[in-house]
Amino acid sequence: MVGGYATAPLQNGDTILLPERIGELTGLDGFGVGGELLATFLAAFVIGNLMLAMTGVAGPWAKRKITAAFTDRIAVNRLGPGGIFIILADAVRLLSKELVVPENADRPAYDLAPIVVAGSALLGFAVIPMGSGVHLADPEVGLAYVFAVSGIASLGLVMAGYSSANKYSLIGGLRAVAQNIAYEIPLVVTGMSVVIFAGTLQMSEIVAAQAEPLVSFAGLDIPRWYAVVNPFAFVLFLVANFAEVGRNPFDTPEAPTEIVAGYQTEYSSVYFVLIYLGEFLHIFLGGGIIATIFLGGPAGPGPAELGIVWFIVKIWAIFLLTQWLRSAVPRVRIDQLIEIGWKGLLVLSFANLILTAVIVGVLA
Amino acid sequence: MNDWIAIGALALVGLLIPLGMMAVSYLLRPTVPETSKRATYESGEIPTGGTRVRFNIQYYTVALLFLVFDIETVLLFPWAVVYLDAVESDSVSLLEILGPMLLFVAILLVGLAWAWRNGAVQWAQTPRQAAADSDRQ
Amino acid sequence: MMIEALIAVALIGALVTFVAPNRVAGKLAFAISLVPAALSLWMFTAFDGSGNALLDGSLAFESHLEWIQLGEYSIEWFVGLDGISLPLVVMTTILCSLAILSSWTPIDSRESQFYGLVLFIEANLIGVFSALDFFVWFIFWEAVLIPMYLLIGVWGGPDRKYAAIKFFVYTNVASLLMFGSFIALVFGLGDAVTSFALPDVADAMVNGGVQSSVFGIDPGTFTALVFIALFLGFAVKVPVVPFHTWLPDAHVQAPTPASVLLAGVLLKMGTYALLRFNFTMFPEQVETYAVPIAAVAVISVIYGAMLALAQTDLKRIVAYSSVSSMGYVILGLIAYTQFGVGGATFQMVSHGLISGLMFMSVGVIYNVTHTRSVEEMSGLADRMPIAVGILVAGAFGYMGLPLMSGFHGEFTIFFGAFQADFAYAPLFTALAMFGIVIVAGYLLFALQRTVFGPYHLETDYDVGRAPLHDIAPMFVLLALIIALGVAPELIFDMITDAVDPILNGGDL
Amino acid sequence: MAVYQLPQWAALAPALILALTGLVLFLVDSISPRSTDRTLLAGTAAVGALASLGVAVWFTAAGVGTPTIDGGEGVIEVFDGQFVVDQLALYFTIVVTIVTALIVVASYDYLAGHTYQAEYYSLVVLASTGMATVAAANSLVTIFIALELTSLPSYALVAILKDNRGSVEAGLKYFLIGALSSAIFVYGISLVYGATGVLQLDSIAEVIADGGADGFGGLLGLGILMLLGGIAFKTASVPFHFWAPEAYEGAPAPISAFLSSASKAAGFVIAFRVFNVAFPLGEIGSVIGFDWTVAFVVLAIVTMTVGNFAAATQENVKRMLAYSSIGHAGYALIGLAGLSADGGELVMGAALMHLLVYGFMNTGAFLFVALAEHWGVGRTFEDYNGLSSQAPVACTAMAVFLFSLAGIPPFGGFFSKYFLFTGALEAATANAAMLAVAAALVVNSALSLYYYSRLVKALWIEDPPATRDRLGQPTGLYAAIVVAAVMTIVILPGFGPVAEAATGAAEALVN
Amino acid sequence: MTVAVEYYVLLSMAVFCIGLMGVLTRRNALLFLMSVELMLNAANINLIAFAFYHGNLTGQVFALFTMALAAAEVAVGLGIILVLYRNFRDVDVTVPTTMRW
Repeated sequence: MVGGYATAPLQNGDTILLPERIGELTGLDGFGVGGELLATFLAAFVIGNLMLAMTGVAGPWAKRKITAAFTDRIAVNRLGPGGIFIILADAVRLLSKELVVPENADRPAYDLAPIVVAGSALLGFAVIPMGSGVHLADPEVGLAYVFAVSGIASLGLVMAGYSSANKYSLIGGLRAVAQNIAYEIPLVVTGMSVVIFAGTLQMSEIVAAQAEPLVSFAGLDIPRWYAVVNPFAFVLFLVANFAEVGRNPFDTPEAPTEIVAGYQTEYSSVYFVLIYLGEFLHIFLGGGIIATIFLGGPAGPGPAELGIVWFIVKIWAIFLLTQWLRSAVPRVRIDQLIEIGWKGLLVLSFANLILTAVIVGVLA
Repeated sequence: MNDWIAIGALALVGLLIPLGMMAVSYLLRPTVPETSKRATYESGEIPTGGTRVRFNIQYYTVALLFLVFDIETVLLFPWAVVYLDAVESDSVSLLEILGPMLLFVAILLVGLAWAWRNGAVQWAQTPRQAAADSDRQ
Repeated sequence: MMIEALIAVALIGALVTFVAPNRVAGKLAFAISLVPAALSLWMFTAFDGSGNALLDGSLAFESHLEWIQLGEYSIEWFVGLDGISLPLVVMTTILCSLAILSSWTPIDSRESQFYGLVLFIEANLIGVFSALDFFVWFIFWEAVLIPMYLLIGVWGGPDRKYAAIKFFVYTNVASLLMFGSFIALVFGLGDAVTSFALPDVADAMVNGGVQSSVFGIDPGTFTALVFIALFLGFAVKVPVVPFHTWLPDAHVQAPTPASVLLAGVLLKMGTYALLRFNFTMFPEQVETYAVPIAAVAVISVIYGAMLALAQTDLKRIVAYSSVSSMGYVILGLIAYTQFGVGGATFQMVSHGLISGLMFMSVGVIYNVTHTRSVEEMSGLADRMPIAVGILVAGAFGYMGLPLMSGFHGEFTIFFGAFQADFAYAPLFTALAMFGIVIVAGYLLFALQRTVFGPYHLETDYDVGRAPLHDIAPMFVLLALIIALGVAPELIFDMITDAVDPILNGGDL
Repeated sequence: MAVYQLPQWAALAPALILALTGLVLFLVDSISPRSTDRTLLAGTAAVGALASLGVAVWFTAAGVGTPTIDGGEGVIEVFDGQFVVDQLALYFTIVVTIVTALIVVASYDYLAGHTYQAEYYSLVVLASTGMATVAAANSLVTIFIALELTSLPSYALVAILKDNRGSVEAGLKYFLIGALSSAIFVYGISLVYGATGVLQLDSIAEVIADGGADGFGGLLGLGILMLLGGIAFKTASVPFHFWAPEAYEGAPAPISAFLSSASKAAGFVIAFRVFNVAFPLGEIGSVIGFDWTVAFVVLAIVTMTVGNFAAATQENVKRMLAYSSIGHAGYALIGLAGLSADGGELVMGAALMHLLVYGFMNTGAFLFVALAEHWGVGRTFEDYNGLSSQAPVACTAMAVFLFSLAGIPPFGGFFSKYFLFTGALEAATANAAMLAVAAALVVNSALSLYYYSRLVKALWIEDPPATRDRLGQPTGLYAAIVVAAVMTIVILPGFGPVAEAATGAAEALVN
Repeated sequence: MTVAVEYYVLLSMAVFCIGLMGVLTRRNALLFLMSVELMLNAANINLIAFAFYHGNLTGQVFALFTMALAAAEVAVGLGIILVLYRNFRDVDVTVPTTMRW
């Protein structure tokens, strides 16, 4: 085992991660490997449920409220304060629906698809530092990892689309893939321009790199968030991200009024819930990535313990943005979408990369 | 504790939650067997034709294009990571660290330009283009 | 540089003719072919060599050129002439010109390619007779085959495909055998030779020979094997019974000029190679295997003559008769006396001229009668007196009448064979002499049937006088034959001068 | 000589020029996608190929690669020895570029009316870039990448006649076998890397010499065998030869020529370099327990026998040539089979010479088939009957190629084959099995003469069919064929320098 | 807690053999392609494991190149399979036997 290299991927950043934290709290770390494993699992469980809770809030309730607000209506308001308990009602309603499987759907692909969609989205959160020590793992290749796992979702989508044995589903699934691959590259290349600044792929490092102020005048200092440093990249990434998660104006894969509901046409009951959940998880994951690499992660005024709050604020802001666009911007056609991706964003992202590299090189 | 074990744990959770929900709904939901509702959904009409429709060839071309362009990012990542250190260290000149990437991207862009001009990323074609292309097929 | 000039002229001429339009090809080729002929005649007068080329004699028109230096062996461009090769070169050039001339009438399709190939053959033949490095020699040797293959195959008679393939396969297999064995020999000689120059090899063989065992075969056996392999390789070319079967087919099917070259020169390649390789480099083996070789020679003489006797096709008759004449040559070589070998060499030249003449006249007759069968014609004499006259003269030359070159050749061979000191030499000679009787028999028989008596022709074409460009070459040949018959010393002196070193084992 | 002033990487100029040409062609096509301006495209490609050929020749003349003792410039190492520009590299670059130039010129007519002109030419040029790079690659990494750069365009080129079932089928088979063999190749590389921990050829040799790989004999041996598999594919030799007949027959004839000459040469340069530099015979035997020459002896005999016997039974000319090219791969393998711990540069040099001569004669032969396809006379021996009466020049050239392939004087093939023969005999003193190889060489040559002369017979001696309309004289094809024929003949008198260069390269490699 | 290199080799060998079996038994061109990809990735496993073992980066870098080349190979291969389907209406590698065209 020669040199720093071989051991390098095993050592963590200086940040204390959630597993150890929980280990200390519960005293599980006294029980050797088994204890550690249990602690790790607990941590994962915590994060998983945190995300689940957020999507639960977002999906049935916040979404409706926001859309209603944009169209000047009052959405759900019967159950509980502001109708918050609609969440429970919806959960029960959806879970207790009959599961209708189309006659010539080919299983098990049809059954696996929802699990893949939901699970893959959840995986991404493993490496995202949410502040206040809510940070499951911090591998050196964090960013690449995030991009990788978020790519898995499109596999789930095409599985869903193909296995439902339905024209709309098929077209939807294909559209989803075409769209994902078209915008994957701009996304990654733009992310790369951030890596050029940070000089690392490790999430905690990237966040740390954004900590110190960029400029400070008149007492208040503008943090060195990469959204500020390189707004061009920020915008690019934002757009590409919307396309990735398939939100307006890029929601062609589902495109109600075009192809009934795209790949999820034939899904009902719990399967539908899972896919739905997966989509929202993806929105949040995208938000998480943006927040981490462009908005300084959990950074914000006040003590560091508030990190998680700031982080959640940030990702909710981005969620708000998606809903805003959903009600404000019309959908692009599939051909426009593809051509925007290949002829527009791809070129722009490369331009951004080269520009960043040159500027960084010249400044340094 | 190894990061990847933690990630594995999360994957486990990510698997358990859906399964759990499935289990729950399995307990809750009714089953009313009725063939008509299992028919392929085509807005309530009688399903016509096969469901494996032939779709635009462009889906393939775009996919092939993606294969190539996505892999090139793999080759760019290491460069991006070391770039800052390399620039700050005086051992290598800027050209040495920047040049190769520029060349690499330039070649890629030549490829993209070619694909672009030859309609690989062009989704819909006007009849005139189609006519012009027909001799190329 | 003279030899290079000869070859170059012929090669370039070949290229030019090949691309020339068909109308002019024949005349162009003839005009070109006159150049080497004239050159070689000049060389004949300017010849200043002495001794045998392989056994450190002084060469005429020698030229050396480093070619390839690879491993421990060097291959070089090495050509030169001595008393044996010069007459053959002269004969080649003259015969080629005459052959071209004589083919104006019969060749009526794709002329440019035909004459191009003929000139190409001429170039390679000159190379064969003048090359003194094994590789140069072998390349020319092989290069003769391809155009001849095409000549027979493209312009030949009805059965040409079979004949061409047979010729090609026989000769190529033979060359492969010969090539392999010679290379093996050079390797066997080890450090004694550092190049493939024939003089070096001959020198190493004559004094010393193979010392160490090669590939686990002891030197004696190895040398013997190589000797036999080489002999077989050349015997096919000569040809010697029983390897002669390709010859009649090739001759009968080949167009007249091709058979002229075939009989006149290509067969001499075989005997020439025998003389250069077997009979110069392997004195001991020659002694050892004298009897069987002599037997083979006599068998070819008698058997060839017998076969000729049985034929009715004029061309076949001449073809088989040349088998038996080659038998004389072998006999003279194996006699291994001055007169024997010298006579054999002389016979090569004279037979080249005579058989050329015979084939030409047969060709002329065929041109007008469109048949070669003895049965189908008679009494041609009064229709085409000149051609027939020359035919008769050539036939007499064949029979070895005095004042014709054939006489001197055969006489010296027999004379030498009688002196030969291997067992039963006189007996063999006597048998061979008996061959002459048969030759006379079939030739006279054929002539009597065809030329004399009342005129009659199965295939009734109107037979008129042959055109001048058919007759002229035959006159030239006849003149040469008679000249050599009257004054053999023209070439015989230089031949003997070149032959002696062989017999005295290299030292003069 | 101006070579001094240039930067190190400029030593790769031949390959770089080719790459640049390929990109330029792409740009041309991007600027006007619909254009089928054959003159411009073919011209560009030809100029590129010739330019890189010129540079390669110039480097050789300037003494790049020749040891400094002999007044040369010594071997130039590029990118920390990932590439070396030595005599071998330049020699094979020359071979490849010559073939490329011939192909491009010939394609000018063959592709008339074809839609994908620019793509075709740029793919050809890129493939030859890969070959030129292979020639200089000195590390398993660069070798593999260059190899793929050679293969991928070739796959596409074989299948470029999109609506021709034969072409597509050929492309599929070529691709499938190719992908398989490259997978095996890279797995072999990974095993060698596992055993030695390095991928640069000379460092591998050092590690082995220092006994660094002693523990991993089995791993290394297996790796070497797998490398052999990949090479066998590229050189179309047993056991990965069965793609060759299909691919060559189905592919457009110029591409068949390209694959069977240049691509094969590229495969051989890998074999020569890898096995000589990375696994020198002396040490390797003790580590992996066997000498790889054994494998090559077997491969050589089997390959040449299989190729020739199969060729003898063919009715389809292109297929016959394909099998015969397998046979020639067997001949060239002798160059490796004849190696021994102490030298053997003669036999290897002979193999190099054979590959050069082969580059001319085989390319020419396939180009004649291309001409026949251009005429549309058909593809079997019978269809070729009596072509000579209508196209004497081309048929003469074809006869030259065939006899040269058979190894008959007075053509270049004779010398290269002869030197292979003598080289084998010399090697026989060290390794008796080489006697069998030499014997196989002779037997196969004799056999090959049979089927080659069959074609000559068809061309020259058989009578043409009653109805065959006039045959055109496409300029490009004729030019390429005539040039190839002339070179095939001229190489014979000019064999001295060729032999010199080849043996020089071999010596630099072996010792 | 690190895994001994032998296990990686065993794993890669297993993957390689699975791929090989697929290549030998599958008749569908796409599955053939996947099997070949398996074999390539087996090599990648080896390279990375050995890079870990020898403690130098060569293997990892080479693994990157291998991936890139594998992708390029797939791109070309899919293209060929597309035209194959256009011509033969099938992607079964045993269907095209028209070599006597």
